[in-house]
Amino acid sequence: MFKILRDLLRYNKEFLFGTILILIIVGLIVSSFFSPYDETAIYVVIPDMPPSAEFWFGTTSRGQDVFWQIGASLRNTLLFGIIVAIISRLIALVVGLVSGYIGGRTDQIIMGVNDTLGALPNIPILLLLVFVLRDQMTWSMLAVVAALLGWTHDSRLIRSVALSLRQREFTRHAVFSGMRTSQILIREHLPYVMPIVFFTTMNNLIWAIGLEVTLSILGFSDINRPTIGGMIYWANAHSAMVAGIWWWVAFPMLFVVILFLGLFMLAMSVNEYIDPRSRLARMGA
Amino acid sequence: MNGFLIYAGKRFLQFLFVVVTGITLAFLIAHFSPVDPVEQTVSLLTSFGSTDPQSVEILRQSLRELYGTGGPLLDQYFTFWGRVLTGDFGPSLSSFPTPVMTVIGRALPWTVGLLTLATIIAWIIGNLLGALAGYFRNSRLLKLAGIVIMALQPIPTYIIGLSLVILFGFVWPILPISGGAQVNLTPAFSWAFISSVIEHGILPALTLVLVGIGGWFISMRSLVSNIITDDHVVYAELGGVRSSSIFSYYVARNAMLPQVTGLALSLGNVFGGAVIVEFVFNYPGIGKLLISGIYSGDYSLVLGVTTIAIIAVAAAVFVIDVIYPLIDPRVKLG
Amino acid sequence: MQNSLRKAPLTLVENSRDALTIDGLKCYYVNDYFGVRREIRAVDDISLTVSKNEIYGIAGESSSGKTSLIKTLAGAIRPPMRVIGGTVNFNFDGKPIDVYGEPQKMRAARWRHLSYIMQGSMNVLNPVRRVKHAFNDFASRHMGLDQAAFRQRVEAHLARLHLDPHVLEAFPHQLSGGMRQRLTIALATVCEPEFIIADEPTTALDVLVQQDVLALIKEVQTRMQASVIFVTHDMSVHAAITDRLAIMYAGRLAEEGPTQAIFDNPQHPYTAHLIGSLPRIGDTRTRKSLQGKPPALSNPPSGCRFHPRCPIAIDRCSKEVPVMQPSAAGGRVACFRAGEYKIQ
Amino acid sequence: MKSEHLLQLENVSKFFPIGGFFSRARMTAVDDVSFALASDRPEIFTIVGESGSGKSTLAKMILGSEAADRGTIRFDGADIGDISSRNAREAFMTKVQPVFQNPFEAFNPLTRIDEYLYATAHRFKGAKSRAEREALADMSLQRVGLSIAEVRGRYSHELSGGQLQRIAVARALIPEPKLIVADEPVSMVDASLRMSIVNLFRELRDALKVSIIYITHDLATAYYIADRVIIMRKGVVVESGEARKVLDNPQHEYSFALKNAILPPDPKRASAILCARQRDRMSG
Amino acid sequence: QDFIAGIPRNETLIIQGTPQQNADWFNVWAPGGGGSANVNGLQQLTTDTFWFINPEGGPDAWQNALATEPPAYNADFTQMTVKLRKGVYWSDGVEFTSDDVVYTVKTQIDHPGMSWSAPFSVNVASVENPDPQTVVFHLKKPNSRFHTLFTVRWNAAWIMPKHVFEKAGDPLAFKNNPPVSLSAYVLQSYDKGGNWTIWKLRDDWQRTSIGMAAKEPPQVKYVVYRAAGNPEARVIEQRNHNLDVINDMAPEGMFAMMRDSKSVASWLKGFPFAHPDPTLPSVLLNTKKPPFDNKDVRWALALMIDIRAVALGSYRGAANLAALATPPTGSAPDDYYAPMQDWLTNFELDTGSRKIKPYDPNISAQIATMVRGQWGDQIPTDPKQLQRTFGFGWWKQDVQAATELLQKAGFKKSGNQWLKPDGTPFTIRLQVEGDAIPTLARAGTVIAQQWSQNGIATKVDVAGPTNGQRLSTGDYEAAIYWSIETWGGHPDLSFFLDSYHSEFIKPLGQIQPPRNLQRWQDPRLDQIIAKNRSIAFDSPDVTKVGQDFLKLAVEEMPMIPLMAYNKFAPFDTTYWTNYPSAENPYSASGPNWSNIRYMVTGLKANPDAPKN
Ligand SMILES: Nc1ncnc2c1ncn2[C@@H]1O[C@H](COP(=O)(O)OP(=O)(O)OP(=O)(O)O)[C@@H](O)[C@H]1O
Ligand SMILES: Nc1ncnc2c1ncn2[C@@H]1O[C@H](COP(=O)(O)OP(=O)(O)OP(=O)(O)O)[C@@H](O)[C@H]1O
Ligand SMILES: [Mg+2]
Ligand SMILES: [Mg+2]
Repeated sequence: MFKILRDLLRYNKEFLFGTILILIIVGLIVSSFFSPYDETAIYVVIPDMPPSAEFWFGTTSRGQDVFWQIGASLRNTLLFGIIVAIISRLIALVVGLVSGYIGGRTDQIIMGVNDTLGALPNIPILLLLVFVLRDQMTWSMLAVVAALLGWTHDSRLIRSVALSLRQREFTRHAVFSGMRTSQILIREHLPYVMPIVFFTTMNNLIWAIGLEVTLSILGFSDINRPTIGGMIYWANAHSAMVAGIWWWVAFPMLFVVILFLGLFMLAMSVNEYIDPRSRLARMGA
Repeated sequence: MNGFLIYAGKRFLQFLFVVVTGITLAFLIAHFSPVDPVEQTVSLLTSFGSTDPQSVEILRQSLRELYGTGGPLLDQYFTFWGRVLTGDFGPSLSSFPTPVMTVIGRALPWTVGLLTLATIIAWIIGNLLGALAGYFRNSRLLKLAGIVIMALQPIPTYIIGLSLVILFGFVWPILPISGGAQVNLTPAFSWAFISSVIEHGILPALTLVLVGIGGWFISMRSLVSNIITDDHVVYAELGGVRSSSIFSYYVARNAMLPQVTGLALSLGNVFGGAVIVEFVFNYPGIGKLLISGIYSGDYSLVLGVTTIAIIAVAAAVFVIDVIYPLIDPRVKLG
Repeated sequence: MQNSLRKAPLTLVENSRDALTIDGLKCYYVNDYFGVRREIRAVDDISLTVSKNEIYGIAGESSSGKTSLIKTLAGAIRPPMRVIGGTVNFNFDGKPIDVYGEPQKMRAARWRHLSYIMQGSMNVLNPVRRVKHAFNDFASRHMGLDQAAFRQRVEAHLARLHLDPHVLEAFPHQLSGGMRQRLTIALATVCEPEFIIADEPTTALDVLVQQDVLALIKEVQTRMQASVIFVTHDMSVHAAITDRLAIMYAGRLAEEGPTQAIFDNPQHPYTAHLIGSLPRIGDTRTRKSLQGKPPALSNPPSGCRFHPRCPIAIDRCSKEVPVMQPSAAGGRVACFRAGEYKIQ
Repeated sequence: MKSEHLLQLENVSKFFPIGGFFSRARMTAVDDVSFALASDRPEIFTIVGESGSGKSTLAKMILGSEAADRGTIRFDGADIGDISSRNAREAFMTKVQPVFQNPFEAFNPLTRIDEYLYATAHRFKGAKSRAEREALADMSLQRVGLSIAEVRGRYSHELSGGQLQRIAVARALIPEPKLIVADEPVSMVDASLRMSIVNLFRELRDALKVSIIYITHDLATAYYIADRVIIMRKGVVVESGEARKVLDNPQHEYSFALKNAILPPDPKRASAILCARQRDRMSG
Repeated sequence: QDFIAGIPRNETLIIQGTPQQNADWFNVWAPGGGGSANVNGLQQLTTDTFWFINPEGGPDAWQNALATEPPAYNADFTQMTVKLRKGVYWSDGVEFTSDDVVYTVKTQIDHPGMSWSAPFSVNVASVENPDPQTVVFHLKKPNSRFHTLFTVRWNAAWIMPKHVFEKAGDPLAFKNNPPVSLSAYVLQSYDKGGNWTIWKLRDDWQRTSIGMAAKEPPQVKYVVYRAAGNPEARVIEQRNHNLDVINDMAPEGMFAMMRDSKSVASWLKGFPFAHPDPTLPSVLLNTKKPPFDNKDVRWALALMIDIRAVALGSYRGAANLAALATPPTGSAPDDYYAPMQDWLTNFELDTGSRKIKPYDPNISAQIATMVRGQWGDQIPTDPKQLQRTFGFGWWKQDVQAATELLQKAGFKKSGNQWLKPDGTPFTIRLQVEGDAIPTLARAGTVIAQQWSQNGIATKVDVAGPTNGQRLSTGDYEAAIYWSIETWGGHPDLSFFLDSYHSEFIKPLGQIQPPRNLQRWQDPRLDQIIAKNRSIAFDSPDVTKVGQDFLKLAVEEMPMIPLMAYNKFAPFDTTYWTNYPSAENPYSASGPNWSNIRYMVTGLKANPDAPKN
């Protein structure tokens, strides 16, 4: 594991750069645990201060230090995104691999259900659900719901790879070798879909975070919890953009962009690393 | 022909399945909405006036009868299907008694027009740049474009929209920032109206395009970088075929096919509305309608919008499935 | 990478009978994956010449570097492949072209003078365009004909190959493998080039179709008096079609000579083994198979690359690299004990 | 139930739907094929035929990976179409094992080779401990002239095609099957290694009394090792019988054409055949 | 290109409206019509009824519209006679008469579901019109406030055009498009998409009640109601002179406008610029849910609040504090706040261990001092004026007293968390509506923080559109909303007070009729209400009864009044001047108020406006 990291860092510029960007984010997130202020507390500093030596990223009209807010917000937003991504990836993997492996009628039925869910317009359904469940809709619940809506496309991608793997001789060979289905799926097929999984994770994260922001802006989220969407929500409630408090919006956005550029670069380089083709080339095949 | 019909028939069944399940789901969710449309109307009618409690109770009773919101769920469900099949979702409860279809019908052209155009533009630009970036991997300019697009992609729609509003409405006020067309223009096939619609559409469309380009760009770039290692491309290069032909006929064209599917799907999604963009630009579209429907507990309206969205996506999938074998010469029916 | 090549001294091929001269050609795959750098020496110091109006065969087991050699000749270098050294000179119509020194000229010569049938050439046609476009793209600019005349020419050419003109309107997937193979041959020959490079053009085909295709290539070659490099691992095919034959082993030439001589009197132990182990109908004698495993080109054995598997290897074989030298059978061979190994 | 036939095919057919987007035609991949292998006398039974003649389809049906659309396939007297439970399927697999065409494809390049051997030993021979599995694998490998030491921890790219194919055979031998179905086992193996596999089949038949269905389009190797042969064309068996007899003296015109199309590894005769062919083309 | 096609900009007033989902529906008497939250000018510019009250108060607060004089009741308030104006015409040329009034009442009684059907059915036994200018209502039971049904504060029962509706069939399904106008403007055109509606001055505007009252001809020829999008867009539109009247915005936006734009006018010339609405944002405590049924707990919560922080957090200090349960706007400062200062200052609260005087008359002055740093001489120094902008006083934050009160109520403190008498932690969910009223959401977060800091873990709950429903079903613990609204221009509190009677209180879970959302029940309260019902609207006793109510509300603290609802509503003076202001409060100015018609007709064209 350590060696892989070292290799990646040493030989892959993208990975290095991505790591640096992500380290910035991680640094912010970690530092948020040492924040001098309670992350939900308001009017703890002078409001509306532009960026300065004392307040690096300025302060909000709610008297919060943007720097510490961003740390906490990134943490919460990212946590949300990651949970969505993990759950939806797991579903997509199971559905895609199983459906592709079994094939035939079962595959058709699974994909029928898959497409049905995929055809449901996400935003309306989600808004409805958030609205209906309002009180019960904690952020973790929301993450689960979002995850349930965000996997169908990716499971289809995974399935198409699985379907072609099913045709390959090594799969048949594995069957006749007496390997169990779970073993075949996890040990034999999984490595081939990992690049897709990584790539779609990126998109899923972007989507999830976008969702968080959208819901916040439409006023559907928990305003007590600092998140990126929450910051924008409050900035809106204080007309920050027209009042000239640009730093309240600009810095969160800057770090979202940094986060995604970093994630994207990491995903790209890790993808290359775990891509079976590249792996084989390294193994000397 | 027979085989095609059977194939198309199967797809059609799937289409029906998708639509029925989707609508049922939406129906159930919408009916568990905690907002009671009657209460919304009551509170609207009483919020500013001096109304004595007894009258309010009477008003509530009569509205309940008027809206017909009582009755067991199953009955409502079947009634609802009856309505769906006749394309009539009944009266909108928040715009009583105007039919939901009329309300939607007014918003639909705006959303569809804006989103269709923006989707197509984003698709074209994203794919073109993506294809170029995938093909000319060493071009500095294209690399830069790639980075800009990558950086743009994670920015939430709202922020992009708002930035454009501030930029082109405030800092350099050259474009209208709100509404679908100039005030007091009657919709007509006149240049005045059309140009005004276009002018008002620029910023929302630009937002959608900026948001939409990234996805197309990335997928196209990776498609192209795979395709350029394909034998037929390598061979054409060895055959001295002109770069421009290779790019357009050998690379782009092959990469295009999956993207066409994607385009159809996103066009299907158009009916879901661009909630945030319409919200930011006060665009008189279906996304705004949906939000206000949800807010007012007008489930007839919400269901109407959702149903149309579901049907549209399912139809897009269906059409693509049926047409795909015709546009991609390689596809055989399995 | 072309810049790094030293400018080749212009070997005077003018007026000579040689259509192609290769000198000390080295071509490696250089991979760099996360610090693991690997050089695969797929073509390692190969020199040979091909004459006009000759079918020159290249044989060798899988991964011995046949395709790599051919790609190098055709100037089809794509990363991670890199030309490390050596020269490749064609002689078209008395006009010499240094493949790596004169890329412009080379580009102009493609399809006009030199055409190439890739390995797996059933898949080289663009799957989403009709076949006729391929002819337009590849050939029409060399012909200087208007559309109608060009079309006529192509149809006439196809007719010679027993292909119906309507295949031009088809998509590749609508044609059978044999037809596609014939089409690529038609495509490669329509400009009547003087030099054709063909990599395993018959391997994926039925025996019956294979014969057709071979006959076709032979026919085209004869008519155009062209030079052909023909690569396959199928010795029977070489026997049927080539004039001269080179045997490759692990990126190097092991032996070269007139086809008949190679079959009759193989000099290199590897060649001898190859020829000896071919099963024939009507012959059920037990044949010994060659032991061991082909060497990894990323880490080839020292000295003669065959020595770990060679039944008659001596000490010297593992230390010194044998060079190609004229052999008793009228060709060249790279072996210290040439001609000594006979298969029972 | 003991049967006199190890394997018995009766009028087996298989159809595939084909499109042609606008057609609903189906093609007959295997058409009314019948033959039987005796249970007491092991033999190498060869199926030859050009590409697409239905050989692989037939092999898949015998292995139970595809169901026959018509006719019955019996193994040891039991209809393999009736195998449905997991256990029955496993029991069947201990008796019938495949060897695939492309040794590089048959082993997942990302999986260690020995895993296949251990999995087979574990599943079909009930080998619990690692040592037991290794022992079983080694025993089998020894039969094909290899040893576990050469294989342990290796990946497919670290071995030659011939070695891999022998390992594949060794793996198939672990459950001590009665029948091995080898679909073109040498077509992807280098000429120089080919003979080692073919020779191995002969040894297995003689030493282990395993019957082998050897599928190939290479008439020369078929001639070299087969006891019996059937020649297939477009799903139909056009000729069958004792191998040498059929190949020395083909009766059916297709078999004849096939035999004649083979180019001998001999420049004079080969170019003569080619010239003849060329003349045919000119005239035809 | 002009912002508006085909209409001269300098004859046009552009007002912020709301998007019309149902744009071609102009039947204000049926649900879904412009009478509700759909603000498009319909009820603001075309309808009319008997009387208007200017919420800003003043000597002319009572305005006769269709009536020529105030209502005449009989002695026991069972009969009301109204005299109508002569010479008022509908915009289609038909004369307005008492027939229209009778028709309006009868039709609505006959059609439940129409907007004013319910109150008519409850109150009216019969209605007759002895002559075209007289209407007599016979009431089912005595009601001294029956005329308020026809008295516009924001809206009221509008008179229907009999000649139109007679022919229309079902009045609930009738679109009334185009609407016939009884006031000075008529429909010019509208957007089917609902983004704008344009009204035009009637040629015969003199033949309306407002025309007869006007001193000069109205200068605004066209009124455009347009949906101008989100708050940022509105600010930008006004800066681009495409929106003359904005309804409400965040204080920061307003301050930015005042700072950056020369052409903006506001209610108050200097800070805080805002217009105080006659509504009273308060912390509503659900008195039917323990422990909020305990007066000591309610008082403890009030004393934990530092109102200065709330004022700064919600309004950046621009708040008009209210210690009494009536908005400190319109005539209330004169009627109630000023006279009751002494009482407030001497008010004593028993904390269980001692008596304290919680009122601090100087708090608003302190806030003024705090913001003076930023706004300098914009902040008045004259104490009297200070009271009008920042309010009088409020309760001084007194955590110690709160602690004593909680202890008196049997609460215990464990660490920094109060435990209820049953030993469970005392936590509160403080409900706010959210985006729709951002300043209150902001106040909520500040109060929640203060309560939490003082040992009562409080979470802010954004209820969004479910707010109204949850308030009325009692599905909340504490909420920031208003349960008190007044006429503004009149001391009578019946506007809300009548509905506070215990006869209307429903158990939790059932829907509580509007206003008494905290379900406050008290026999003393019922007595006060009964008293108020029995005296006439203009009786001098009204103020006295009002004061009794306010005192009771202070003692019981069923809701904690915070401040007036300050509305930040900037006007653009590029084209129009003479907007109402604190100095010249001649009319209400909110776009959704029907009283805005007096502003529309009172505006003056700016002579310096750009020509077009
Ligand atoms: N793109 C590549 N990257 C790295 N190594 C390669 C690449 N292509 C080929 N090689 C390696 O180069 C060596 C020679 O390959 P080449 O394709 O020239 O062999 P060949 O003789 O044509 O084999 P075959 O008969 O299978 O076509 C092999 O070891 C192969 O693995
Ligand atoms: N799953 C399938 N679906 C449709 N057609 C199939 C399928 N499998 C095989 N076929 C068709 O059945 C015919 C017989 O195929 P099969 O693979 O058995 O031939 P083969 O003799 O093994 O050929 P080869 O020598 O190329 O391996 C072919 O025409 C093939 O296209
Ligand atoms: Mg090759
Ligand atoms: Mg096969």
